[in-house]
Amino acid sequence: TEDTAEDDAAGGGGGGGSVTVGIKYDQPGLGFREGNNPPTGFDVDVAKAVLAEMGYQEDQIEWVESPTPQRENMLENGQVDMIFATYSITDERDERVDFAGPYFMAGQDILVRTDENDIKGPEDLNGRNLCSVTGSTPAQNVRDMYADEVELVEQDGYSECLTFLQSGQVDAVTTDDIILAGLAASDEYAGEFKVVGSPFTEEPYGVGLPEGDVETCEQVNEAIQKLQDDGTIDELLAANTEGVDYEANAELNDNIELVTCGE
Amino acid sequence: MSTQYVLFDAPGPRSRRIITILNILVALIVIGVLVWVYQALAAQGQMSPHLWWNAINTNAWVNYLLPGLTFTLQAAAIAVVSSVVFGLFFGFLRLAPVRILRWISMVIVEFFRAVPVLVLMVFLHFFFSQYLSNVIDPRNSAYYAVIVALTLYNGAVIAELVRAGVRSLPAGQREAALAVGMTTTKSLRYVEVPQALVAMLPSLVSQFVIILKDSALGYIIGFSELLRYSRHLGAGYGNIMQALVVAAIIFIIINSLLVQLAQMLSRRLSSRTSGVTEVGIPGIAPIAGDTVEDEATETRAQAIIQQDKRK
Amino acid sequence: MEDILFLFEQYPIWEGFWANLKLAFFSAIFAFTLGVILALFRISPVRSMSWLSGAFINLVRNIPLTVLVVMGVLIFWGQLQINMHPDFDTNFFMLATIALSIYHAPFFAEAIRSGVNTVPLGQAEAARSIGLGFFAAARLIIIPQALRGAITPIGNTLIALIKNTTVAAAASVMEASGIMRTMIEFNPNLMVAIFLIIAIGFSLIVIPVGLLTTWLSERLAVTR
Amino acid sequence: MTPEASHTPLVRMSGVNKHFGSFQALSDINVDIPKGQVCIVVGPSGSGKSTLCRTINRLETIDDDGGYIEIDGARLPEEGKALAALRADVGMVFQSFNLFAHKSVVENVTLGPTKVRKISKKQAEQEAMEYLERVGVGEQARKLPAQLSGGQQQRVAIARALAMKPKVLLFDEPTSALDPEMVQEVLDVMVDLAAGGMTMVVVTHEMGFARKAGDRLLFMSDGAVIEDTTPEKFFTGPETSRAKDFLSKILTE
Amino acid sequence: MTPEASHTPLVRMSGVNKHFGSFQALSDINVDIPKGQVCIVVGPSGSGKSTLCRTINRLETIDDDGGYIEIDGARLPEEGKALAALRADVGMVFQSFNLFAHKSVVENVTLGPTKVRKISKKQAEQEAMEYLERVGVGEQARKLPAQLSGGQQQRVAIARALAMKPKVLLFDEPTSALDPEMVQEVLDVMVDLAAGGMTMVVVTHEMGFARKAGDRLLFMSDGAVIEDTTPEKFFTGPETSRAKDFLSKILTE
Ligand SMILES: Nc1ncnc2c1ncn2[C@@H]1O[C@H](COP(=O)(O)OP(=O)(O)OP(=O)(O)O)[C@@H](O)[C@H]1O
Ligand SMILES: Nc1ncnc2c1ncn2[C@@H]1O[C@H](COP(=O)(O)OP(=O)(O)OP(=O)(O)O)[C@@H](O)[C@H]1O
Ligand SMILES: [Mg+2]
Ligand SMILES: [Mg+2]
Repeated sequence: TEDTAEDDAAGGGGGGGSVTVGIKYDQPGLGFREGNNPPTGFDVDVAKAVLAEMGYQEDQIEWVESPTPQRENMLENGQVDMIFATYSITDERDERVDFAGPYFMAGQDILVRTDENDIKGPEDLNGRNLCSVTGSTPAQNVRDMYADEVELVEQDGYSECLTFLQSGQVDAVTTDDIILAGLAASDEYAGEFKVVGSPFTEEPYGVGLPEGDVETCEQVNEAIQKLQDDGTIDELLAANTEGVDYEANAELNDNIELVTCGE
Repeated sequence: MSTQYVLFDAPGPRSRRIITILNILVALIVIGVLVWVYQALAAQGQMSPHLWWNAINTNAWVNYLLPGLTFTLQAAAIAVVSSVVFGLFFGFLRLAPVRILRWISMVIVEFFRAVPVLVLMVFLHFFFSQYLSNVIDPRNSAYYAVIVALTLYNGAVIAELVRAGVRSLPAGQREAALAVGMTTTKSLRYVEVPQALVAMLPSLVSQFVIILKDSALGYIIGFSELLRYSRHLGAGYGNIMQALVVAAIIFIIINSLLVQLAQMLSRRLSSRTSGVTEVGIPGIAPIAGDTVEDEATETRAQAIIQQDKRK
Repeated sequence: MEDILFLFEQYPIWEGFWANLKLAFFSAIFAFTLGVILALFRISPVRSMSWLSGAFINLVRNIPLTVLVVMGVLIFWGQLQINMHPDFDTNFFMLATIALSIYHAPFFAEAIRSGVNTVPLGQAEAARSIGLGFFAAARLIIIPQALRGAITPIGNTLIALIKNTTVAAAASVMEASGIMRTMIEFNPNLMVAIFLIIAIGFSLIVIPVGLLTTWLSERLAVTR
Repeated sequence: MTPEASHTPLVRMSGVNKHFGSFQALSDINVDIPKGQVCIVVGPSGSGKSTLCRTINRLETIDDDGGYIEIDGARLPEEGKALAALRADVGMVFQSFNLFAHKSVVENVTLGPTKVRKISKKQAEQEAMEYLERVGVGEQARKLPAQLSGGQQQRVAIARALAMKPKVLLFDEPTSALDPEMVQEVLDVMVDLAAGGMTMVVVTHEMGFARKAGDRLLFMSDGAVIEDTTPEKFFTGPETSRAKDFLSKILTE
Repeated sequence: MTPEASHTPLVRMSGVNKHFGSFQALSDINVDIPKGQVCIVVGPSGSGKSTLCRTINRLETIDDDGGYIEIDGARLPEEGKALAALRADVGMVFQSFNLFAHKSVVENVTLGPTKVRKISKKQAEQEAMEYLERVGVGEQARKLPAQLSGGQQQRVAIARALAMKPKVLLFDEPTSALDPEMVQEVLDVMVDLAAGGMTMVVVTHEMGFARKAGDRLLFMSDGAVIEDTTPEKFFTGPETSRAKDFLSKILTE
């Protein structure tokens, strides 16, 4: 997207050695960016750490927004070199792009208004209104597997879903627990929402890469392995979820198995 | 009561009373609706000052609105220039004495006028990032898709304006030029085209309004223009409504200024051309059909060119 | 060729165009009705009405349609909680229809007004001078001539409206341009063919409307 | 100076003023036109001739300062049905004909009688044909106005006015939009009408007509009537210097 | 009937026909106009006066059936530079003035000389000012046409034609689009030109002018010249019944 035009103007990204990284711009705590300020969040920090392991300085990284529905395209078209954007590894996506990682295991969960007591899991969503993001798996998951009578509205970003949830137009927002936690913790909505707290899927967050880029994949995997082993990833997670009532699923995260590149 | 209404007679005392009552009624209704809207919004907590303030404070301008506006204006400005070039070129081609040239340009112009701009944009976006990634940085493909789509569509509209501009000149202008001994080319060059261009100016300016508005279609293909930036603003501060309202107001202000410029030009220039400087209905391009059939009935001016060339 | 047939089997192309046509149909009706009201207000001798209509026309005309559609979803539905239908697909179709109607109403209003402006003042004066009252003059003399003068601008607006139904994509309505996008995303190798299918589809809708308008306006033209 | 009428004048304008914004188009007009009189109005461009003519059937309002206009003894109504009814009694013929462009010639003539006077369509048509014959365009009855020459159109316009059986007919430069050869055919019709006793107010520069058919001549300048005399006297010996000046420009041949 | 000229006529039309589709607008026109002659053309509307005038500088083509037009002994070229050069020698003044709307008055006059005759801008302007003074609009030189009255515009149009130093000047109803008070100022200029020996073809209904300045008068009807005489004779004793009919319509005062 064109945010890069502005990045160029701002002088971001040095000569030959620069790398373009797709992140979310609108997910506080994961990937968030305001204007030309440096982006923040867990994904961003992991990306920096991984790239540091691969020998890139921070000023060699160009950040680009990669909204959920456009991620595969951006990789296919060469708009980005890699994507750290709450990118769950799925078979369907694996057909079009390659993944390294995962560097984190999230689980899909549900966000509701604090005073909502009837929704305890995805089964309770029949006949209720659910919001999610265009082109993302979670919403389809819920409809296909738990509640075929849910009314689904898809938006470009989660922030719209939150406003809908706040105003009562939807009863629940679904996506990965860590995203929901970040959203619920933001200043604007402090105290208004709660995460139901029963993740019903496994969402392995991978690093999106162009199809066939085995070399980079292996480099990234190597870096991730190192960062997991030395506890950096846990530290980064803790730093980014500070003050939020959120516990990562320890069982899954303690022994992550990395994908084999080039399959 | 010096204004004349086609539909209405000059009012007498009873009509004047009715008018006064209606005026009061309308004022009350407008005030009522405004109060209602205000209360409905306030009930939603949407009127709290910090939400609005966050949509117009320095942070909003520096990080969101101005960058977004810059991209919007930049894309629109480039599209304006390039569509004028495209439009002039194909417009004159449509007046060319060679039939096949007129045909080719007609097909091109009609095609781009019939296809929705958004469809063009979506296609070009994919096309650029797929096939032209070594020419155009794929990260900018949405930006270029917006510019090129706007150029093709508006260029086609301008091509029609050019043709209509030359056609709308009274035949007398050409005849007078011929009568002082100019050749048809000289007449076109010194008399007709200058006047057609002058006559077109106001319409060109109002075409700028269309381009500016259509640049917001880029939002749908992910071009970060004013609308997308203000959505980001709203996302970041929980004030989507306020942010979008501010974006809409920015569009309204810029476009109103352009419309006023167009109207001023149309008044100023009307004495400088024997063409028609009317702006028409800004925002709507003339239809496809009315040009297809024109091809058959050549313009009077063209007939004279042909006449001079023949025999 | 087989690829193209495959596209027609695999993707709801016809449904997509059908959605555009439905959007166009309903929006045209609402926009025209609102346009007539705006036009009547605009040319009425009641200052406040004509001012109100003028203000509405000038505001709406200067806002991009995309902004209106996005506002419809995010503000009208999302914030103000105005639900038109419990079924979300229908609801957003209606929202898009409302946004399209509001956006095009000013253009219809201006088209009608320009039609009224084609009627020379002398026609109204002649009608009055033989003793026709307001309604008789309007019904017998002015409106019949004004409508004929308005055909072309109304046709222009209708065509713009048809093309603009693609913007309903911004309200998650599945229509031709959105389907085109999905198709290209999954069949990038057929990109040009897909574009041509959609482009020609629109031409086939739009050009006949243009020809019809021209034919009507010529047939019914009032020669003065 | 005004020829006195013994009974109520058909048209009385008394102390009439008219402003367009701050510009005064008519100033203190006092004119009585008795039944049967043919009153010619002349004057330079912009002197208010058209305005005067148009105030008589209230196509222009007049200033609300005590001045008034009466038709056949009754105040000019200000609006509504009464005004429409009055206008039906005051015929008007415009410089630019103003035939209803989308109606045929005969429909132009029958429209008023059927819709205003509520005469049956059949009778209205029969009468319309008589009027059309009388002005010499009977054969054109089924055509559209645009298919007629200017002179024919103007004669249809006169037939349209006559079909309402008006008490007075107003003409605002009825021949000045016509080609020279067509002027006479229209003037001939008007001379006939005058001879038939129709009360007429005619703004025109056709001196031949004024002399032949006019009973009275008003010379206007800057919104005021500054000579109120007969055509003969006016053309042979204008009294004011403005009238002399005006005549010297017009009479060049 | 035609007054014989001793040497080559400046304009010779011989056996000229002109069809618009199947409609014959000119039929068998044979006219020689010697140098210095002022030839008036009159006739009813649609009789072909404008067409005749416009064929002389080939704004209308003529039928390709043996008829021809010569200017100063040379056949009218059919196209290209030669035609343009000829048109430069034949001035034309239109009913609707047709001044170049985007150019000032003086630029209107200099455009031809500079772009066609390739005279220096300075000299062209000096000459233009002389012509503009001569027609009495020297003070308006810097204005745009739209800022002038009709009479002034038409005089500028005459200056524009004169600036090309034409051999013959064509006028197509030069005063019929003018308000009555402005007719005379234009006719005065034309009378001067005639007195100065300019060869002129003038379509006009202004009898005063025709009598004062005209050497010869052609009366047209249905595309043919049916009387070729002098203005005096024509107005006092027309020979054909059509001319009598025409005159009776025009001469009403
Ligand atoms: N609707 C109007 N608004 C403002 N001024 C007007 C209006 N109608 C007429 N006038 C002005 O009133 C004056 C008298 O106009 P009017 O048309 O009566 O003149 P006239 O004598 O009929 O002239 P002409 O011979 O040109 O028809 C003119 O100066 C004109 O500009
Ligand atoms: N371009 C044209 N195409 C078809 N017919 C034409 C054209 N120009 C003129 N005519 C016809 O040729 C005839 C002669 O026209 P012309 O203009 O020479 O008449 P005129 O004597 O100048 O009349 P007027 O006094 O009305 O100017 C008319 O019947 C006219 O309709
Ligand atoms: Mg007048
Ligand atoms: Mg003519």
